[in-house]
Amino acid sequence: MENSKVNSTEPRIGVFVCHCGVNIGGVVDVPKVVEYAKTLPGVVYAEENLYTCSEEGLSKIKGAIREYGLNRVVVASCTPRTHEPLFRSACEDAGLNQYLFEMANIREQCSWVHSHEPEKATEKAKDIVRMTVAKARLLEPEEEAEIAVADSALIVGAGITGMTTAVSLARQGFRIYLVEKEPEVGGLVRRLNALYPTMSDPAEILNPLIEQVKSSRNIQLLTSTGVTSVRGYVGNFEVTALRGKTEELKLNVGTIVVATGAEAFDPEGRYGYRRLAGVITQLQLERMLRDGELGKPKSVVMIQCVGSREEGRPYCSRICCMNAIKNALIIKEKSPETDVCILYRDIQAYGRNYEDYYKKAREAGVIFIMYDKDKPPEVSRSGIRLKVSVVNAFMHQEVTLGADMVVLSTPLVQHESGRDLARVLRVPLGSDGFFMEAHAKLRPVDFATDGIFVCGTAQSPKNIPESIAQAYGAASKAGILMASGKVRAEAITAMVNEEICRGCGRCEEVCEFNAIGVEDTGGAKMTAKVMEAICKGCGVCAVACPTGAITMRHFTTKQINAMLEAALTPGRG
Amino acid sequence: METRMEDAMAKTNVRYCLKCGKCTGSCPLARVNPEYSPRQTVERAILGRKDQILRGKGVWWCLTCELCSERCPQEVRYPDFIRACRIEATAKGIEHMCAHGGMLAELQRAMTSPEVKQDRLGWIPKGAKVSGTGDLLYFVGCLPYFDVIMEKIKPDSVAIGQSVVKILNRVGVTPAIMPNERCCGHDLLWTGEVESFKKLAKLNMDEIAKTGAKTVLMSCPEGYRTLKLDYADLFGELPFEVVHTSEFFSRLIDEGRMKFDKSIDRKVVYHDPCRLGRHLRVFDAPRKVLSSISGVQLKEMERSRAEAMCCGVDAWMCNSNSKQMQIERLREARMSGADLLVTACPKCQIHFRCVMSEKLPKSVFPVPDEAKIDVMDLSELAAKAMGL
Amino acid sequence: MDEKPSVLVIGGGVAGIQASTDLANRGFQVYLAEKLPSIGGRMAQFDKTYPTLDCSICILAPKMIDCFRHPNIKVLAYSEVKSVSGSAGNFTIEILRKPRFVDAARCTGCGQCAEKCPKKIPNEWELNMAGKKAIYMPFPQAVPRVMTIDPENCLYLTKGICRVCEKLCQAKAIDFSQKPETVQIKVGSIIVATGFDMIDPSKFPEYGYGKYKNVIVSLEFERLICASGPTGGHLVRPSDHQKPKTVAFVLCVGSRDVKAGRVYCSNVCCLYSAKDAILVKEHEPDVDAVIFYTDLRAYSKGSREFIDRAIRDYGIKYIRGRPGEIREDHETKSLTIWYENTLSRKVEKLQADLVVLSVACVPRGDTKELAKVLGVELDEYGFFKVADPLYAPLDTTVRGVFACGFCTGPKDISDSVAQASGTAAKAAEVSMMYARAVPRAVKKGG
Amino acid sequence: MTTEPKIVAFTCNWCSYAGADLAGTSRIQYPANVRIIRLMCSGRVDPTWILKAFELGADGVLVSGCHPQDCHYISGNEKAEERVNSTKRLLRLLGLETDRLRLEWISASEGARFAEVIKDFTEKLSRMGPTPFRSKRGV
Repeated sequence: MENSKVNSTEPRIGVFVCHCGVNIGGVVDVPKVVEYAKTLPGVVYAEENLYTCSEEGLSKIKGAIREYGLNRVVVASCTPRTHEPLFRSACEDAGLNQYLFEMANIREQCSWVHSHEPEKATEKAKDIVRMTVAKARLLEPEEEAEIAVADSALIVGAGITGMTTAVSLARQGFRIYLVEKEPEVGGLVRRLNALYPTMSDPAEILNPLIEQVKSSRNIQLLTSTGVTSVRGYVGNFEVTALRGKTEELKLNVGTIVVATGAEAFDPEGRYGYRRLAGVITQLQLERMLRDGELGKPKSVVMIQCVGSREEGRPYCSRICCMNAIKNALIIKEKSPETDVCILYRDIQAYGRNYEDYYKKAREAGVIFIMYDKDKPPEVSRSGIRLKVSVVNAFMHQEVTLGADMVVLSTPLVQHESGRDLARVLRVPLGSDGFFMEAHAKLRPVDFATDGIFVCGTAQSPKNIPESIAQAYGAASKAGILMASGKVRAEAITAMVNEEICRGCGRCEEVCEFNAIGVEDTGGAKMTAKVMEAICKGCGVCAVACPTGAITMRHFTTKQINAMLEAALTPGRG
Repeated sequence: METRMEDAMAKTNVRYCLKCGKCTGSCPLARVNPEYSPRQTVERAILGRKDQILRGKGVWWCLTCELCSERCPQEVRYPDFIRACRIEATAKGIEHMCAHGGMLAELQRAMTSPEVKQDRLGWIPKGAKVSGTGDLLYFVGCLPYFDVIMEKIKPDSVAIGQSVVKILNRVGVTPAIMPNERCCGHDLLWTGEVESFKKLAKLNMDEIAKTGAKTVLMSCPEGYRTLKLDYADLFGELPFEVVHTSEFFSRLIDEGRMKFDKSIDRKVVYHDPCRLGRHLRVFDAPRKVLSSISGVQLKEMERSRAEAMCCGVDAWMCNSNSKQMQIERLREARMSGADLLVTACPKCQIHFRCVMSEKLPKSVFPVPDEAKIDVMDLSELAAKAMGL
Repeated sequence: MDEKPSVLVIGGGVAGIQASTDLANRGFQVYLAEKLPSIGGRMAQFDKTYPTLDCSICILAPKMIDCFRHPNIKVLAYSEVKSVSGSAGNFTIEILRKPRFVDAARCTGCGQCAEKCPKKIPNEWELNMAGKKAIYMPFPQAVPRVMTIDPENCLYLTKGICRVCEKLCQAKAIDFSQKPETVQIKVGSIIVATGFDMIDPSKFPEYGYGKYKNVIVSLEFERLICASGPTGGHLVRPSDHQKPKTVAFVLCVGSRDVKAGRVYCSNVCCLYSAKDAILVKEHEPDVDAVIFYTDLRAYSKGSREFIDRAIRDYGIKYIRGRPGEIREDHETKSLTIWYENTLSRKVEKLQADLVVLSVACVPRGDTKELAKVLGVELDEYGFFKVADPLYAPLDTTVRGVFACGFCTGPKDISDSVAQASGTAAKAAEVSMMYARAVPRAVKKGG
Repeated sequence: MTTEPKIVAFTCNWCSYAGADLAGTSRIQYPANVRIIRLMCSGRVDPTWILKAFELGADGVLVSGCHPQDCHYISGNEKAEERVNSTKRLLRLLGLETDRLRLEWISASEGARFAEVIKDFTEKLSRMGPTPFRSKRGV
């Protein structure tokens, strides 16, 4: 392009020093700084402005670039964190690559913090300008590479969450491969009897969704299918999937959404499960209720936190309390004279709807007894019935309850296929075994790896509305990439000098984003290759490199060294 | 009115309990009696430990002061629940602590007989204008009896009645007073004897009807609550209005009919009786009366109005805990900087005077001097300020 | 008239910012209306976020700036939605832009004017624990970085005298002639993200808020412990600015409370108070932190582990019991908390120098008016009612109007952010459905 | 008295540089002897630069990044910590006080803290006096 020619020639630097009203000018001797700037090597033009960021100031920059053939611009004013983009676009307007611009922060980090020491502030301002000019001399034009993003997505898991994401993305006009390892869609919800807090039949929500999935032209549903390998990066993933035992499928997609859900923990050996008849899990109870096999038990005891909030599984599974309350209410409704007692640790009736629900249960006469982790309930057989003894934490009294049925509330846990997928995608699992999002607060459905997203119980236990909200969240994130059809990669990325690189792989070890890796470049030579599309430019790899083969664009070792020299040895300017 | 624990559980929101303990953390009794916990009583009820509750002491300890229900986040009406338990316990013939060796209860039971002909008007001041009938009936309550039973501490309860009558006459009202007025039944009701209560209520209603009163004036908050809420609960809407002296006086002040020409130069603090305050939400009227008396500097206790602490006794069921609470309350009154404690309940007054009159070896139970303070009824102070 | 499909987002908190950025990134024209002079919402007021103890403003500020600078987002700060007509795919909206009396194009946010402004007023963003001037920047990281004049307090606007700011502003940004203006926009869908407020705890005389200086609410604590807050992050109690020996946190003040009309659990208090208690320990390891709770609701990802850490690593003391009352010692201004420890079944009292109340979270004060303007229903608590609590958590009762974050009920930041992105997808669906209404829109946007 | 010590500060773009900015917006004063070099992440700080800074006559070097877990790049700050520690060992071998190299976590909301650190560091360095390199250069 036309300006790259300009850039390649000898540095011709223009320096613009801002008064910022009295904010800088009131402390720093701006004219002095301007005069000093003119003496610096490479500087061909320098001027002062009342407000460089004003329309007038900006047009002066553009004018000077043309008039004096500037190929580097330095503005000495406020912090780049707020104003750099403004000045950069001014440079671009004048045909100068935006990375040939650099800022000297002489307000926040000079005049405002040394307002009582004008001389020192002026000296410091000169130093800062000198450092900035030193870096500017070595600036290179950079381009933000554009990567095409295929407008197709792979969604792994066809439960409520996966299907919701699929339908939303299909509605937005994208091609969806919806992959489900089971022969049937619907996931865990398919096995439930009713859903809280509305007590709806799962079919009410599943059937319409399945209908939409099957009828959508944009969705290709692949059941009994597992993902075996994924190569490439955001926009261009090459996915290999295995359908049934034999049929291998190759799919090219722009984005991937993980919606693999979770499974219920198996309480083998706890509270006599599989040993004492009548000890079952909530899932088994759901089936009994659905098939009308409850009968008229005299008393049902439910035990919460069976397998959660303990060594190895310290997390709370979020949904079990409400689920138990739901089933308790259903039992009370089907057979009012049945005593239902829930042994719990803390009732998680959080948020807008669930306290009300908990209240309903107390109203219906469901008994809640809190137990202490160190004094868990004991279940034993007494005659034809079961006996549960528990210490009521609020009364310090042992309560013994006869029970015809003991129902164990077990947590959701990651399943094997989820762990396999994590390996295939090279995305992390948290200490709780669930998929780990990029940021707990602000990026709940993203992975650190671009183009791959997560939602629903694959990320952590969640109820249906929460899973659905995340499903749409993931749909939005994937939709953004596919809608624009491209992503702008960071311009500030790692560069490998292949002559120096010995392919030791230290860089690969330290990169959090799988953005650099050692590849065989033939002739027994291994070389680190940067996947610029996903490199975030932190520079951790550059420092890790034992041979100094890696440096960072726009923050090159040469540039930093120049700044150091300028900072510490005025003489050598 | 619920008479069985189960019925009460539904009606008083007991099932909604969150076991948060705010009730017990608020209860003035629980602070001095570690065995007592409303929360645990409720939990027992939920767990169906009926016998434990009905035979336990806790059910009788409760002051029914409503501080717990005032604060309960789930609106559990604990005192009403307790009352139902007491009624059922009594019906089951379960023995319980009784007030003052049962003397008052005996008197009250005696009054349930239609034949009783009381001679209880001796206290009416000479020259006072009273009548057998009239628009306004002054329901005196058991004041004359108190003076006899408690004579050791010289409660001079009738002074309250005398003040009320004088004030009424001064503002040109000739009150009706019933020669055969009976105990309102409050104490029997709250100690579980619901049948006797009903008898007394019926007899009083008939007597009141005879007077043709449109307004019934009460100087005793317990009687006030009993007529206004419990009689209404029994007989439906009452054919007359029930007002407390404090409310009546503040009305007179509004109408400009009640004038205080004597200045009372004292620092006064007002103690809200539970039944007048929390039970019936009368907080402003008594304060208004006090602040319209010239010279009076009105102070407030840390815990006042709906936050007020109970005087420590309900339905005369007094015990060692009551005493600690009374001292705590009196200390608080003194802390407010006041030198005169005014209440609007003859019983509160008696309980405070009682504890201050006691002499005990300091080692056993010191009654600190800072807990000593003059106590007076609102009506008496009002009368004084009117030069009566 | 822009050809891109367009969306109105109401509320510039983290949820509104997320929804706006998502939609803008996929080519929508977004109008972000914020009532206050700066975007950022509640999250900007927090010191740290749980369970990662991220510095709240540090992770939010870049998002605020990106949002403001996005070529597809028009941030209408200091503005209110006045009227809405039309239906899904084709809404017409009138937005009132309040005058700042400062020319946003010229103001550099240098703050000179505020330094010289003679009129000091309480700073409600700092919950009145600090002051500000009648011309002010809401907070240091405010976006946009434009000063605003408070018309109720400006000496010139109230008394016709002063104009000091005008004289000394070299950027000539002060403009007393500014009038309220109404702008009209057309959008395909609307996203509501108005966030939350807190109930006034003086409804609970037993806790003495408003009467006792050293009883504060948790949002006040966030500012108190924040490095850029009124005390520079020094943990001191309001009465005497001395370091407390014991700080007590009282949960469920007005939450799970029928009397307060709030049956629901406010959802975030258990965790943020654990976080606050940890901050106490990190600032002053020798200060005791005690938390009074009813049920410990640590259900969100990483929360339970966070609480366990608070207890194990920081020695935070948890007491199960809702205090009955709090009383002040008039000399020392310290507080006595009366409570039943429901696990030891003992009635005890705790001496604390600072008490922090976790009060119930409620909808923003002006939600009713907004709901009327939008024609959507509210629930019995005044939150925006969702079309179905089970399978339509992001839809309001009006097609094309979506809601996310706290305004449909208590939610933590991650749930709010996930929902915000969710509503973005919903809005995208709408624009596809009404593609015909805005012909080139989809190609442009998509 | 010795001349004011020279400090070079390497700050990450997201937390510490923003913290230094906040010191400015809050007008908190601190000594004018620090020269800040902005990097994207503290994980970019190369031990070579630290040594170079001393060799060129710096009396102290500050490396400052986001608090643990706050790193914009997930774990760059942890890497920085490892490297600063190993560089300190080098300084000891060189006979330099290891306190001349300082690592601080400073968030974007800790303007006051940034100023505090600079003040404190300056005092400590003045007490230590100039480095042999500095006298060698006769600066």
